Amino acid sequence: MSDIIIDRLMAAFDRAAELAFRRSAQSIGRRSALSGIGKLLVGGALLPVLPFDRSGQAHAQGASKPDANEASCDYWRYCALDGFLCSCCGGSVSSCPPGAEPSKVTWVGTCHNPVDGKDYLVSYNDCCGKTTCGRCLCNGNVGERPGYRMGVHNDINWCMANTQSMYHCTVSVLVGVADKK
Amino acid sequence: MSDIIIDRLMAAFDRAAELAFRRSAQSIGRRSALSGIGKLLVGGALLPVLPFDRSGQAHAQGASKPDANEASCDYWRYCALDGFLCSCCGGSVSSCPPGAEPSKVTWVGTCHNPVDGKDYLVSYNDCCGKTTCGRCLCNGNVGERPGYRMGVHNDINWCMANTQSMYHCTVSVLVGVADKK
Amino acid sequence: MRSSSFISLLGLALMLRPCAAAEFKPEATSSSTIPATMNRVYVADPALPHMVDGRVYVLDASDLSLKGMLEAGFAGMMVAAPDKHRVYVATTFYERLTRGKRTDVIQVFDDQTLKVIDEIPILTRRAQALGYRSLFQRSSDGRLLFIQNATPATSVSIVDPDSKRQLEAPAPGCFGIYPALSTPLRFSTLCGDGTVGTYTITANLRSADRKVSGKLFDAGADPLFIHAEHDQDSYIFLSFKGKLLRASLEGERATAIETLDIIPADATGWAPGGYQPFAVDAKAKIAYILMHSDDKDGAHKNPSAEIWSYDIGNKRLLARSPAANLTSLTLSAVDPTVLFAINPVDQKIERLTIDATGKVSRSADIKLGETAALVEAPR
Amino acid sequence: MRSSSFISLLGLALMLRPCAAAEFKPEATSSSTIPATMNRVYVADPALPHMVDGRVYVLDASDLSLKGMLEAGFAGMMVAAPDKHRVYVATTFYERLTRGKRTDVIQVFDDQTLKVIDEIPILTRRAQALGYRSLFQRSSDGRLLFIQNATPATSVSIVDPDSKRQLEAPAPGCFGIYPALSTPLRFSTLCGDGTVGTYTITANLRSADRKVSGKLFDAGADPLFIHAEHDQDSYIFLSFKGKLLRASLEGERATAIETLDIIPADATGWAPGGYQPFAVDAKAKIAYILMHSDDKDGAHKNPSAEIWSYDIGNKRLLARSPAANLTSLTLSAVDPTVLFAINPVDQKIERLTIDATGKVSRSADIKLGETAALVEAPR
Repeated sequence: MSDIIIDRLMAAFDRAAELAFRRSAQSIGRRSALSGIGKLLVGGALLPVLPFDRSGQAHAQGASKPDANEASCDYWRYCALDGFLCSCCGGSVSSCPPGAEPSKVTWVGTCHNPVDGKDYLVSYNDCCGKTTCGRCLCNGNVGERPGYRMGVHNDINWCMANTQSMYHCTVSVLVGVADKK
Repeated sequence: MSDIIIDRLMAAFDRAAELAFRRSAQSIGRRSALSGIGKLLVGGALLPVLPFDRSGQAHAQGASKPDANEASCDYWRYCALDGFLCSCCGGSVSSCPPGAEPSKVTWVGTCHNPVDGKDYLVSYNDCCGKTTCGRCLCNGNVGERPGYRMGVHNDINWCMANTQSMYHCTVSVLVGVADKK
Repeated sequence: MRSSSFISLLGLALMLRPCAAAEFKPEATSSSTIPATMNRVYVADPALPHMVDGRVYVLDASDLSLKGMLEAGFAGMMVAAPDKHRVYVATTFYERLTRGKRTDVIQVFDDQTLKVIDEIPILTRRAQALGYRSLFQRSSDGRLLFIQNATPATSVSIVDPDSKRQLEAPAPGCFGIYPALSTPLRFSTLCGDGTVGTYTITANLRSADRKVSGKLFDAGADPLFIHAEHDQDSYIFLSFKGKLLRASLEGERATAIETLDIIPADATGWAPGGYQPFAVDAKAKIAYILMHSDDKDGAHKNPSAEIWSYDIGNKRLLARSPAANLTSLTLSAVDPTVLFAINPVDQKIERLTIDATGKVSRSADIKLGETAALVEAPR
Repeated sequence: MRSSSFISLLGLALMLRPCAAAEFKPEATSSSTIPATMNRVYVADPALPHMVDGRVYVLDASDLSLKGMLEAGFAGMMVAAPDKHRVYVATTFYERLTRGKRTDVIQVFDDQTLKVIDEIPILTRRAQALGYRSLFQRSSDGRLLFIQNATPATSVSIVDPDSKRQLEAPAPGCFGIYPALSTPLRFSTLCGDGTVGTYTITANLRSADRKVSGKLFDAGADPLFIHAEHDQDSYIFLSFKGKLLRASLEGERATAIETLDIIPADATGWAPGGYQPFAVDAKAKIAYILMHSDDKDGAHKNPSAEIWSYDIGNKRLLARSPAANLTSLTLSAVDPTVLFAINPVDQKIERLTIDATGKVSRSADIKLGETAALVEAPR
């Protein structure tokens, strides 16, 4: 199931890491080129990094379909979320509270949606640059692995690559349907 | 009872304040002269400021007569203590936890000791320079007054005059027997 | 290896991208903002167990849902400027969290993005105190900010947030700041000898002239709370024993207008209490007061058992309503039938509704905060 | 007015000094210190609800009484140096508490005064992670400190706290630091492809040579926890499914010595779990492991139901002891019959005693902390 995707991503991560190790001296300054094309490959997973003019829209969408369970740690999307739910902190299930910015890099979970029976890839973006929210602490660990598989590790501050790296809370963003093969 | 002392001290405080207001331009730099004689008049009350070589002694004395109630907010000395008990934080009823320094200025309470039936003047020294302890929060307000009677006000950080002014916890130091007249 | 090294993986990862693209649209993440039109409740929580990390919570007044928070640092103070869509937070930072160089600033937050958009350095003398309203105030025209200092000697910093010019006015033996309602360059302060000091500031912020009133209260026998309210032209103070002092702070010297005793003969032992123990409807001239029974020395911060509604104009007690465990109370600036309160016992923020007879009843609450002490509903 | 103005009151106040001087001796206040001889337990608590204000609690090992605390800042890491009477805390400060310039340092605390006596600036790349032991370590001779970095690309900073010289060794795809037990200039790290990378550092801290082992574990099918223990000459790792991997990290390349399955056939569904899920008595070669039943994907941090005592030398399970709600466990460095544990469910720190048969039972506890994750008893 999703293990296959994760394993393939991890293997790719390791290879890239090895490469990077060999040429670490030359590796500075390429991030801007990467983000320029609107994609960021992070911790082994590819996440769409959308221009901020779509943000309001995404939030309005979330607000118009409130999910009764999204303030509960048992909500299906949170299967690998370790942190404070942004939906308890002034944000929503996928939107950061005011003043906080989504993390540029994330960890990824694969969670089963009981409604449609599908498994989804969930990007857990930390929201960054404000003090820790402190409400609705959840600790899901499905598919979570130690930091040597960084892209699925959740005991670390994923605001680490943001200019303002203080951790505020965590959102759960659906970024793909898991390959069933 | 103790109100008389407090009132007299307060009147003196006000007169001193008025004086100071009139000559505030010349008032800088006298603190060292004051502390040089081993006394500090603070917030309207006179407190002995003892050389630190007596500190160990004072602590040892406290440790050899443990008081069963000193971790409880109901302990008689805490009648006007608003803060975290240092006796819950690695210190004792009158000694700061390791790394924290007693405040140079304090607020004063007048508390009734049920054992000997006397009223004591208690100096509530905040302990300063370490992060807030967070254990055993007490909120006694006997004789407490708003900040226009600063020497008996407890909703303020009494580490304010220390070089390192972070608040850690509060000790209760007996500095006098209240005049019964 | 820097994160830029991940670029080498880009082509490969595109290949691995999950399929089912036809039916699935990836979601986007974003940052929320608070609608300009939302009525706000601000709850200042010094978070005593972790004092370096105080915060001001921003709630939707309609349902008390949490909409965001402002960093308030160590013993921060807040005052909202709804007319400017700003919230000012005066606080202290240390170079190393809890040690090292002390820096005091006013952080200027945008009240929709909740981001810091400006910072005004101030003297490192501000009172690191519980965030009483009267310790951080604005002039009546909103142009100046007044900050209570204590070293423990007391003074007031007068700050122009636009030009960042500042003036320090000594205020020995006095505490609390009460801006004149009609004269932007004037404020008063309560003094321990029972007088009120009134300061008139020059327009260029060069100096402040101080005039002292006669003795308006007895700080020994029946002290005034430093929280104060006002009606349309006078300030209203409340004493520990339940007397309302109405005073004019508009002239060069403060004067008392009247004193009202809210405690009827059959209610001996009742007294006001809390950190923000009353609110006043300025138009209707009704005071809502947090009251507890069995009063004694040291009980002046006790949580409420009832809210009393007192008609200042007609000098009579309108209603007594059960309301347990409240220590701070404020009236909505946009709806005078709504109060907001802090319940520190259950760690809740409560919304209360006032009916036509002055009776108060709870209508909503949210579990929030640790040691919240000030609640404001300014817009 | 400055506080020096109080000087004018001195004469007056002496006059007012309370009488009864004959019978009453005023008390003095002071600062405590921790006796050098006290056996210490350190509990690292990131205080997640207020992450800027993490702390390391210092307890007396004999009765678990709290003796003091160290400031650990935002996602701080600690390692004790009992031989030097120091505790190192690597952490991050921001210029304005939660925003502005990031500064990463190692704070050097004296372990008796609990004061910061030195500060070592480090790269602003350290992993702001839960404080696992393997993310901040010392070389076997105590001369060097090793810090895990993540940006999220991973590397290790090698720091000489005396000279403050530093070296960064890239460690892509790898995490956790395991200093060689006999070679001070060598450490290893676990890698996502199942290998172990071993670094040999030049004495001048100019460079580090890396050699990769064969595949020693399967990070997909049965990952290793990054917490590791050691006996007298080898490291002991634990897998999610309950296998102990004994490996030598002493040579240029890591090698596996043996793999031991601690789960007997009649205990299906049991598995280890937690943040610091096991401790090893290096001399007796006995592992104490936090175990839960009904294991499934995602349960690897679950609190314990039992502690299992496993004899590594004789490859047999010695005892199973009930021990609810623990997620971190450590063995006293001075008394191998005593364990300390974190119980995050009841927010307690517990002391446990081991009897001659390997059975473990609770002997003391203290209510302490919010989200503690690492416990150490190094002296």
